[in-house]
Amino acid sequence: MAIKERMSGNEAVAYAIKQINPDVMPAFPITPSTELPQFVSNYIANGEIDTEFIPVESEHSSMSAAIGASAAGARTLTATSSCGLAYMWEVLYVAASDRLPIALALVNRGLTGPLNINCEHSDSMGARDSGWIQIYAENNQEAYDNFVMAYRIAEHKDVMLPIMACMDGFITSHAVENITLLEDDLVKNFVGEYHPEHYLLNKDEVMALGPYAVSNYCMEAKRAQAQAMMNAKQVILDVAKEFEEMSGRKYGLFEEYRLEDADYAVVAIGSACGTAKDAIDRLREKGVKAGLLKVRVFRPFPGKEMAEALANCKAIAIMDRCESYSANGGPLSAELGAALFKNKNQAEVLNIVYGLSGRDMTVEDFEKIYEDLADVAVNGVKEDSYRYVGVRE
Amino acid sequence: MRDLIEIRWHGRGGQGAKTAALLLADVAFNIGKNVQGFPEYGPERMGAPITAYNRISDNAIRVHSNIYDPDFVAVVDETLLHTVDVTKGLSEDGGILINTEKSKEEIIPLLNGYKGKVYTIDARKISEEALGKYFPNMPMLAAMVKITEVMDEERFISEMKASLEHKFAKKPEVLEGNMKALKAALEQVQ
Amino acid sequence: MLEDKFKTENIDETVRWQDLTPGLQIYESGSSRLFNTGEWRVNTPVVDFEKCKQCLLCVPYCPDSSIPVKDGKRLDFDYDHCKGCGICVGVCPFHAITMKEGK
Amino acid sequence: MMENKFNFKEIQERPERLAPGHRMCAGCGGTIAVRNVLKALHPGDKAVVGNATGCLEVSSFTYPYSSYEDSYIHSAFENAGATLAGAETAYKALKKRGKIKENYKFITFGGDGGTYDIGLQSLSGAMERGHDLVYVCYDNGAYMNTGIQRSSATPMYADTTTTPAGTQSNGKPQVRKDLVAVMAAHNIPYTAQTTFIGNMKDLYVKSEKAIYTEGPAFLNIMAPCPRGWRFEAADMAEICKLAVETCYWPLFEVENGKWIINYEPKNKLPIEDFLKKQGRFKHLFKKGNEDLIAQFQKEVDRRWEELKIKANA
Repeated sequence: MAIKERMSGNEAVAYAIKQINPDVMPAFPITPSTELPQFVSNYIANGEIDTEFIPVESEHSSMSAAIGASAAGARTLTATSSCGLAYMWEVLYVAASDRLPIALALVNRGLTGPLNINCEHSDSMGARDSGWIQIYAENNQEAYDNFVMAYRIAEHKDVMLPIMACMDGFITSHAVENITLLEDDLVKNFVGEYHPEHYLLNKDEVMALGPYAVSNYCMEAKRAQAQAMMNAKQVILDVAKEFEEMSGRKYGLFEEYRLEDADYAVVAIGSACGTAKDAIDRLREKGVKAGLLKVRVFRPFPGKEMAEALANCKAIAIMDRCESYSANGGPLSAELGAALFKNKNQAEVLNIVYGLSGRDMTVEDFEKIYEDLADVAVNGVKEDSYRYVGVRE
Repeated sequence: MRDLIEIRWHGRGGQGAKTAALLLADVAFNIGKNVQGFPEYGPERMGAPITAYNRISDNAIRVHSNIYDPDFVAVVDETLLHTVDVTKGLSEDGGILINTEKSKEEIIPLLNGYKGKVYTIDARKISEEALGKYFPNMPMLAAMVKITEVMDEERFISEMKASLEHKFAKKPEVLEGNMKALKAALEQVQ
Repeated sequence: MLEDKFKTENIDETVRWQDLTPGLQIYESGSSRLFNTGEWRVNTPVVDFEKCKQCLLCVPYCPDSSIPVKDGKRLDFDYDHCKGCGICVGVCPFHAITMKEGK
Repeated sequence: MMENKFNFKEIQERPERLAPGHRMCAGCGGTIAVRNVLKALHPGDKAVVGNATGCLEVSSFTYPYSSYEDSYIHSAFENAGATLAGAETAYKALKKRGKIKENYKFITFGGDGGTYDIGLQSLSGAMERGHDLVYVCYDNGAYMNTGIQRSSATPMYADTTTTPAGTQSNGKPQVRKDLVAVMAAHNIPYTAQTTFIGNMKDLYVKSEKAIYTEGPAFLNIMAPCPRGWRFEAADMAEICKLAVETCYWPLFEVENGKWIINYEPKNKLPIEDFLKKQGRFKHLFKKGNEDLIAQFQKEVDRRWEELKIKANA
């Protein structure tokens, strides 16, 4: 039965990769995802898997080679962080519009300026409109589980889109924690063999990929791609259900923690959500109705579903571990804010930027946010709703 | 053991403070605990001061922040006492372990008036005697296990033996040296 | 089997998004044959088979693959695709190809 | 590898692997290069063709029309090397796992923009890692797709839209990058330079060698662009011949580190003969610019002599 282990997030994802034994992995090292190609190279060097690893000369080539490999019919993955993802940016769009189910293990780290190696979501958020499915993990367990589910979602015939499985740099990728792993056979059966319908190396049918398309075709192609992203929502839920039957671990588009009767809700992504849960438990002991909505799936964006889950809240803090320099808050704030409006939610909303470049987020920080929410619920948002937490001022 | 133990390690890049934190997480995991072991990362290189952390609990650990009010602190390199505020936030119900050849009396004045328990160990001497080389990890690990009471000493020794036997299957002399260092540390920490 | 709607001959600029190939992929060889670039031609090469010695030197120089060869002999131009560039005129050692004005 | 006999007629009769109906300009040299390289695939052999963004790509796979008989992939401008390297690696992986039985060859095309410049890193990586693929540069000496901007393959003094000849400018100030030497420095098994000469034997033989040599190979094919160079398309063969006879574009190859000159003109023609056919060099023939032609000649001579030393000829 389930295997109790302790490992870091990077080890956990590498373990999932080992169990899946994909066909091809091009990668270029970048902190904090470097361990992933290292682990895979070691597995190969010791005959534990027979994936073909391509030690490319850059991340641009990493994604380009992934596109070539996936188009050729190989189950393909890569891993990167931060500037590496930014360097892939152009070709991320190509992978998605080519409808190639590549998996990318993203270890979130801030984009440079200034140079820093710590956790931030500016890398994946920068690629949020590239057509990739994005799933985020709170901890090593979720990073592992998400990767096990990734190909099932990406390769589904109604989807056929690349998928980014994200975890927080260092906080998740390098921290050793307890984890429950699945047996190799279970994972292998769950993920299954990859049988693409069309591919370059199909002896019975040629394929041409990546055309120039005039305006009269391009918009239709993008509409079809948008449909695939819409379809992904149900597929993610179906795959999660099947995963739950196998593992006992339940996943949705997002997680609600003590949200049902919550007056004050925090909406956040990633590792800080665990810290928020501790804060919520403390506050609940004091009678404060605090809750959390943890976003797991950012693309496709479950706006309506989240707005409905937040329908009874009096005040909501939407937390972005990312600046978008819109002078109006981060991307989650913008998108969820729009969804709340469309759903006619009446809550007061704070758009909070936190945790940039690895700035720590403590239980006490969350307690203060809930205090602020209680205040704005009564008195309304007096100052700007766009705020920073954890910055010296 | 308390419900949740939080530990902060101070060392220098390359000395193995991070490894010690991960080893402690390992042994605690092996006896069924929920654990966290993580370093604070930056571009620090060999010799620069680094920090690493442990959380050990019987319950699931969800918090993902650094540790600001540790129960215990381990200082792998005593020269850090002059530059790093190693007792910052340290609980006075807990304690601090310092790797030094100095006596407790010599060390206490360097601890900014810390009122909790102070432990010392000469990990260099133990390591050099047992292994012929300076690897402070093993003695520091054993000493921390004893101080924090994460598990009893016998259990610790048997767990470590099992895991090192696996790791050094082909190097029995290394296994023996490590075990010697662990036992010596349990005895000598004061 | 390839669905009919995904065959190049059935794809044109009136097809709705649901019926275009996913990712605008194409699953047929050389389907550009269906596109007549011969319409671009301003001047037209004409081969005089009396003068042509069937050396085939014109064949590899044709950018439009419009000089078919069969049984060791070149046939007449593929006027559906020949754009009338005139390279073949310059290559022919026997002056067997001339350009005629117009299509 | 074994050299097959060059049977011109048989080769011309092979099924076309670049179908007509593509939308390259009338008289395009790039297309001539692609057709002839693909002809060197032995009939029956399967291939995957790659392509960098450029004239060729936007014209030969304009949805829904593909001109390729074989499977084809284009992903972006600067990554033809990496993209095909990925496909080639997938082939290795799937073959190893028994999912594919057939043999495939991997050939990718890029213009000089996608090859010498923006795609150089991706190309270098693919060559250095030893993928079994051929990278073919159809070198027309400028960014033609975007409208004749200079590239690092543009010859000195050429009038381009970003190095226009004017009262204060003689055209491109710099000399051409020697990309074949750069590729040879990767110590790959085969690299060669060619163009359209006579019955295309040189191009055919080099393409066949490149395709059937195990490991990475690079071909640099001068593919004149009538529009960008400003000459009549009918002069295509003549321009290529002059490029070779003036030693502006020597035919040579580097096989396992050995430099070989494939053709040495008996009477090396003056560079004017090549230049004067092309509108892009028109300004060099204005009165008072004689020294520019002399400079050009000097550069051609220097490179030819350097090549001869490398080839020990």
